[in-house]
Amino acid sequence: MLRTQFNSARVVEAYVGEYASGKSEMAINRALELKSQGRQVTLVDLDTVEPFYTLRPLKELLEQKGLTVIGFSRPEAFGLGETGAMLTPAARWALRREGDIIFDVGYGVYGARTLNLVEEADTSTELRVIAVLNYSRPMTGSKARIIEYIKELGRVDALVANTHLGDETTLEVIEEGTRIIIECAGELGIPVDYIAIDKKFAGEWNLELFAIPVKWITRYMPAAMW
Amino acid sequence: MALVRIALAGEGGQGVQSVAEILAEAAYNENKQAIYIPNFGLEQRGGVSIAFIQVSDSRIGAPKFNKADVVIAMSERAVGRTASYSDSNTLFVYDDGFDVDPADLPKEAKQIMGLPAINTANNELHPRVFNIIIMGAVIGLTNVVTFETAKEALEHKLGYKFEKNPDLRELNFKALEIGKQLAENALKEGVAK
Amino acid sequence: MITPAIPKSWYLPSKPHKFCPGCGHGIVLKALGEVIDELEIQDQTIFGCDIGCSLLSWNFFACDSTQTHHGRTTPVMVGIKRARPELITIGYMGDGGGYSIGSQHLLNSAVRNEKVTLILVNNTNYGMTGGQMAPTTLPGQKTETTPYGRDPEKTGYPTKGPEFIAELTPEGAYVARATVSKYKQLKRFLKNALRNQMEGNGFSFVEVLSTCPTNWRTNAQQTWHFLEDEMEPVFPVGELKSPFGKGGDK
Amino acid sequence: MLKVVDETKKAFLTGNETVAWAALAAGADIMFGYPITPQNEVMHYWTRLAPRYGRDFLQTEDEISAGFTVCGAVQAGKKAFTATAGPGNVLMQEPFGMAEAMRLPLFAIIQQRGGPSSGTVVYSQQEVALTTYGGNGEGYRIVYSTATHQEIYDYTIKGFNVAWKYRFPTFLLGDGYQAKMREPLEMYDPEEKGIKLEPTYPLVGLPGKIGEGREPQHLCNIYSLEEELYEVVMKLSADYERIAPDLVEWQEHSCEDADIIILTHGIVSRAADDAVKALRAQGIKAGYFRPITLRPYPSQQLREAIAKSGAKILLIAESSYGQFERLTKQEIYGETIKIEHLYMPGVGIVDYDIINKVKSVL
Repeated sequence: MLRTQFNSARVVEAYVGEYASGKSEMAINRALELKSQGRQVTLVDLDTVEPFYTLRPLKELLEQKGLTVIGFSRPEAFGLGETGAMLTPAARWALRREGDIIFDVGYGVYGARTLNLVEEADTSTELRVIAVLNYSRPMTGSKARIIEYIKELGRVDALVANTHLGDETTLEVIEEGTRIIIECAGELGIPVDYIAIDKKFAGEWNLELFAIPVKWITRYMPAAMW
Repeated sequence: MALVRIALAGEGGQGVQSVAEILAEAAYNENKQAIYIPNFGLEQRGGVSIAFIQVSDSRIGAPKFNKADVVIAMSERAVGRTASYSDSNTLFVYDDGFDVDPADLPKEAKQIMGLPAINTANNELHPRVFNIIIMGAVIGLTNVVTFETAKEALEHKLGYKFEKNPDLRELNFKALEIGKQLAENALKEGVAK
Repeated sequence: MITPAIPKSWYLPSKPHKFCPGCGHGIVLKALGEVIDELEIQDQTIFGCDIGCSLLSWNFFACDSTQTHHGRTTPVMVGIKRARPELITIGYMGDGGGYSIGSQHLLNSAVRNEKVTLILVNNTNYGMTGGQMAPTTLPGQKTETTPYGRDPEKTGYPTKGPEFIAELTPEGAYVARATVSKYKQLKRFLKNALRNQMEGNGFSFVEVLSTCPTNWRTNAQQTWHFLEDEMEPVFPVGELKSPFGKGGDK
Repeated sequence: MLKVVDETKKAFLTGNETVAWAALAAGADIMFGYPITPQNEVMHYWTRLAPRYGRDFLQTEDEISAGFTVCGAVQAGKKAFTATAGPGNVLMQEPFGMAEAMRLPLFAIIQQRGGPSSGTVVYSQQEVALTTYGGNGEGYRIVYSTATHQEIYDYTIKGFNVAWKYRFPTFLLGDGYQAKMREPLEMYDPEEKGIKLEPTYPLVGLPGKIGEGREPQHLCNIYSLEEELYEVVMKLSADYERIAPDLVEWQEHSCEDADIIILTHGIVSRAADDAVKALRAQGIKAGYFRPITLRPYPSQQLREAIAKSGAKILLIAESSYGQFERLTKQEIYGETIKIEHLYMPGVGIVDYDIINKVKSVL
């Protein structure tokens, strides 16, 4: 897996992964993190398979926080009852925009190939494709399944360990999942960028456990039910 | 006239339903209330076909009934099939040419009659008018319509055939008459027995 | 800035439309709009659309329109035509709505030579619901319900609609297959189809090969490759049956 | 055979996906389906996982076909199922009716969406009447209304068992929210939990040579005479009424001293549960009653809850316009308790909707 060379100053990341693995949550938190550093950030919704939980219902909220959001807002997602048209034209040319670009890529059998919908994604030297993994998701609920899943996904530059059980998440659950994901990353030769943990665990989590940085996540998606 | 309930049963193709229809129409022509409903099971194709006819001066409650005033079984299979419609005041008629297992006959009946309808049709008239003989028998047993109205209804129904072949009219009316006679005689003999 | 000529029969309040970028529906509906203008039938046209991406066209035209249940656009338009023969009825549907759930209606309307015009947009998948297999999905093509590629041994080969409709229909029917990559031909076929209805000759059916990058997961170049090099060999383009004769378009 | 769930484990799933995993764990052999929102991911996950466990799938030309192919497969002795919603549920009433008449162990998952007609693809409880008594029969059906993903998992496994044991079409009635929501649940292998999987057997294509030890099987669902059908229907009814008491399931709490009983089913019962707790905290004596089986309905149990509580009001809350209320009224005919209702057709109901309604009627 050739690591693309990162020479540009800006951050261009696409979050891919299994259905309900936390792609949107990671994309939003990452975009807001960059924004808090005073950077210009565009968040792009590329969720195309029957999006019910998408960042669209949060579009206004996120725009108030200073992000540019490419994606239909809920009323705009016209569809006469269907969950709405999928893709905004602007999403295709997102790479032509200034500043950091964060893609929230939907799931589906094509995995990361959804990025084909973005012009020049295949030739971009800036783009890093990050696969989000939640060990509590059955499809990625064992070492074998994780490795098989990542290989099927297509191009992946890095992993994010995002193990959780929603409201029933415990430190043990996070720890076990993170250990397995790190082992898989080793075998796959793909780096783990960070471990994503709900900020409510900030005081309790033992930062020494793993040599990988932790990012404290604020959960926005529960409010995003279509 | 009180309600008269008639059940005609026979093989598909014996003309059971057409007889019922003509009788109902005749009753209607006499300004009586008349209901005719076929038992259209899957048996239109050669099974036992039953026609339920009811005639009365006042409105008739339901299109079907469990017990009949007159049952006429026009085939051997129809005997067993319609026995259940007979009770203590039912005239149960079948053709004396059938060899009927006594167990198939109704347990209860006012009178069970064997009429030589098939024999009469085949020998004296024509096999095709067997069902018209039966129609005559119904009139003989119930006087549900007058003989004249029955002839008019027959004319109305089969007139176009009679035009083409006038002696058909004569044959049918004769069959009607004989049927009526056979029934009236059987009725009298039965009472005498 | 040159604004492209927008067909008079287009309903402006519903523009810009919501079809995905790169979707073929926009091209088909542009051609149809121009044909409706040229034939001057806007006021008598009743436009029916199905459930699926076609439903995004329910208020596309400044014509009376009706959105039907999935697969049931054909019988609704036949009902309208039988009740009011003077109206021009157009049924607009996808490959799922037309060849799958609506196939019995399509076949029987064809056999009866119903004087309706049906336009079926073939993008080889169920677009609106997230890209499931459709009757026209190509062998080996991945979809949400053929995650390992369509296996003809299990689900058959792509449905060749115009071919079997041409067999079923009597003389007087018009049957053709167009593609969004050949705009002039597409417009000609749509015009012939509607003329066929206007002249009361009989049934008219046009399948249009169309693009769906969102569910094919293709960029612009890959999209045209799939349409022209993968789809057209399987779905030959042309007029299969026409009362107007070969060069018949006036 | 490769085990589907090798160890009992907590997992984080969406509702549709839970159905696919539970069906695999229950040993389902084949799924027939057709795309319709909001149940599509049942097919997406089943088609991804089925090959791995030697199971099968066919996307049929429409829902009518999906229903009848399931009828065929179960007649041949295989565990078959389908999943649908809204208009698809309407189309499937014909095959569901055949399953009722011929005692076929058909199992179907219904993710309710807004109705009537195409309605919305999102959510409702507007398929209660259709799923319990749809078709041209007498409602010989078993219908479980689930509220949580754990229940989706448990009742999918139970649904197959009940269908094959009692031989009536069985339904898991969910909705678009449950279909798409994500929440944790415990996945398990039924046998690990001591749940025996009901054996299956064919009605046609029986082993052995016809005429030598076995007769040809002739199945039918049409009769020549009214009297024949009368006998069949009376027997079906007797069989159904005999097993109903074993099948009835419900939940209730805080009814003993309740002034008002809140009656809900499915996902709305979660909001009702919260509402009762909140009301109790404010000193309002509210009770909670939730049928899990909508067919057969826990009528005796509801009558007892009403009697022992002495409640003055029964508040029915549903995301439809009276379907659940009508179903309830026919089951508790004769009760004199005042009935109030909160109709929110096609829209989610949350705890304060119920709390406000309770306060407005008390």
